[in-house]
Amino acid sequence: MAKGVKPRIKVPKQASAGDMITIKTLISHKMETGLRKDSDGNKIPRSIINRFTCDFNGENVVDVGLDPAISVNPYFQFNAIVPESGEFKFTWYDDDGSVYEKAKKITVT
Amino acid sequence: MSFFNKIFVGSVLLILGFSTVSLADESAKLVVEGQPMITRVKAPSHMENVDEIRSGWTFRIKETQSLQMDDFENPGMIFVDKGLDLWNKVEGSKNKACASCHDDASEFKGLRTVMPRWNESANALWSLEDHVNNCRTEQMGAEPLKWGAAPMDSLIAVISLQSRGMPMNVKIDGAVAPLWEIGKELFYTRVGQLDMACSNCHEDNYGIMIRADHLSQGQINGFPAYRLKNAKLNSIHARFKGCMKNIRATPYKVGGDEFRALELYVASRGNGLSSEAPSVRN
Amino acid sequence: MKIDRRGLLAVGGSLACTTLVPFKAIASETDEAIAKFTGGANIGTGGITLTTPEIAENGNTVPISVESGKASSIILLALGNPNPNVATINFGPLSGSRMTSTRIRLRKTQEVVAIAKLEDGSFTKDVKTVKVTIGGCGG
Amino acid sequence: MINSIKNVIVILFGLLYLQTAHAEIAPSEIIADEYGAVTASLTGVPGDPANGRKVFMNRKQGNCLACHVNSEMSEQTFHGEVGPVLDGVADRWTQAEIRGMIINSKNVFEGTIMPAFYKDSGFTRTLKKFQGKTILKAQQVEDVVAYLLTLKE
Repeated sequence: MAKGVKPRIKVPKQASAGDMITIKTLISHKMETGLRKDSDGNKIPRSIINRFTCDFNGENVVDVGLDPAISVNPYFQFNAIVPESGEFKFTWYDDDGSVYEKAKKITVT
Repeated sequence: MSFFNKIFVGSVLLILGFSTVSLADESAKLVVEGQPMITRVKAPSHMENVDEIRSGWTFRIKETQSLQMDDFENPGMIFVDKGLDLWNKVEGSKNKACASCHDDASEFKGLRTVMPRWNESANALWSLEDHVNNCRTEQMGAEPLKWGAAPMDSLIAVISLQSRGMPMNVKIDGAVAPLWEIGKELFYTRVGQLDMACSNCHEDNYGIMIRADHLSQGQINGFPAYRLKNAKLNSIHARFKGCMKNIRATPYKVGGDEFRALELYVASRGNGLSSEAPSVRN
Repeated sequence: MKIDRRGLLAVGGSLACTTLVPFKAIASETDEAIAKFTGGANIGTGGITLTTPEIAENGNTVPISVESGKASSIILLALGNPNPNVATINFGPLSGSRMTSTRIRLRKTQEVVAIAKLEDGSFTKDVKTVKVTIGGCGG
Repeated sequence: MINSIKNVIVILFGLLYLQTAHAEIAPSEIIADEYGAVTASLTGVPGDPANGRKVFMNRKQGNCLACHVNSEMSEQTFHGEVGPVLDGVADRWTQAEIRGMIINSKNVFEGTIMPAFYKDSGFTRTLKKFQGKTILKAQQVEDVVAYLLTLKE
């Protein structure tokens, strides 16, 4: 697992059924592009988050493929429709095989 | 054409044309998580050449400005999170964490605004870094943290955040007065192959463009600051060091006497501006 | 020796030549990325809005957002980067309005392109130029 | 034999002559008038405006664009505003004045922020790798002077 990786999520705690809500996500990650060289002139190997997904109660909200042009600490904002109370699941996939997950509950009234 | 005419023609050209796009929204108001910040205020009376002091935030473009208005958008808050982890981490021979004595850091509300300040028992000018390391070595029995490195800057961000919005209020008289004079002298001393002083850019030329950089007043009320340039928190001394290298000068030592004095003087030039740490800068 | 603007243009021209090769390589990579996404279908305009700053204060972190009401997926490309691919966003059944905001890296002043695949299978795009700033201190 | 030695000597003297003719004027040997103008070329080699243009924009060399608007270079984005606009600079200043300003503008404008581009001593705390060095080489100064002399309105 890459060092210092920490996901942050912003989801409203509650919403009305069928409401569209805004979700913000950010994960601390160096997003090494694979293009840089170290002080000895050797290429620093690529190490990025290459995929990010958000699901709600098992159904997909967004599924994003990331390339090295995404900035350090990848940030995504998007919208979701919440038909009922449940749980958002966020997943980040690292080049090194690590998978980072975070869940957030929401109450729909 | 006389010498003065030549100067005159040059100035008219400068006023008339080709000026680059002003990138900043200089009149914008900074409100962070609903809390208004003082970003423009009358300069402290000790400043002879500046009428109004302005936060570095006012010199940034609106996209950069907006990053600081919402704690989720602010990448500096990632480091506050990391700092909180460190805050709660038990270390050292006495098996203590910062939190063992200080709970959640809220007791340090206001501390950032008066730093650096004279420490009577140490008989020295202290920066926030000294408070952190004194606790670590004396209370925790832990190793001191490196000045300007990520763990230190993250902890300082946690402590500084407690004072967010409060006006800077650094004391410049009494025991620190001679050090303040040294800092002032450094601010106006030209150094390096480019032969520039802090004042050349940050007092004589703030508000205009040096290539695509919008020159600020060099205020430090937002430090530690997350910079887009290096995507991490930057300490006050690390920023001084970077500026000195840019003008091809040998930097003073981070945590050394010269930068401590300069920190005191520059901090005092921001008295009245809100503490913004962790701010977002270019 | 005197030099006139024509002479200087010639200098500019030769500079352009030296950059032609990598530019071509990127152009074909862009074509490839687009072809992979569209399968060679025509790309229209309208129905998609790419929002970028006109000037990016720092190329390391350029906030952008894209919205296309009926998109099922969107690709983002930065034509002046060493590799034009930026991201591919697939919208699932529970996505709300088809929009996303993110932060991207731009090596220099360049065009950013967003292409959306709409639910009816057609494609549409929007293009924005972002000027990336150059720091003052040479170091 | 004697003849060939003679020839060698003539050639040697010839080379020496060429070298002295093109010897650079060291920063310490600059002669500026009371307004800071410098009449003599630093190298004796005519400046190359095309190279001067490159030096002007190069951030590790002149980096002049950091502080000066120059519409002849409008293909370059982001011109700085710290110094005066350089359009028509050749109409306002002589070659000697321009050379003097680049060599050490503080001789021309007291207290200016503009660095001295051909000065190698008298600085404080210069980074080791720049110690004893000038920002621009003598010929680069001449090249920039030649380029600026093309900026007429």
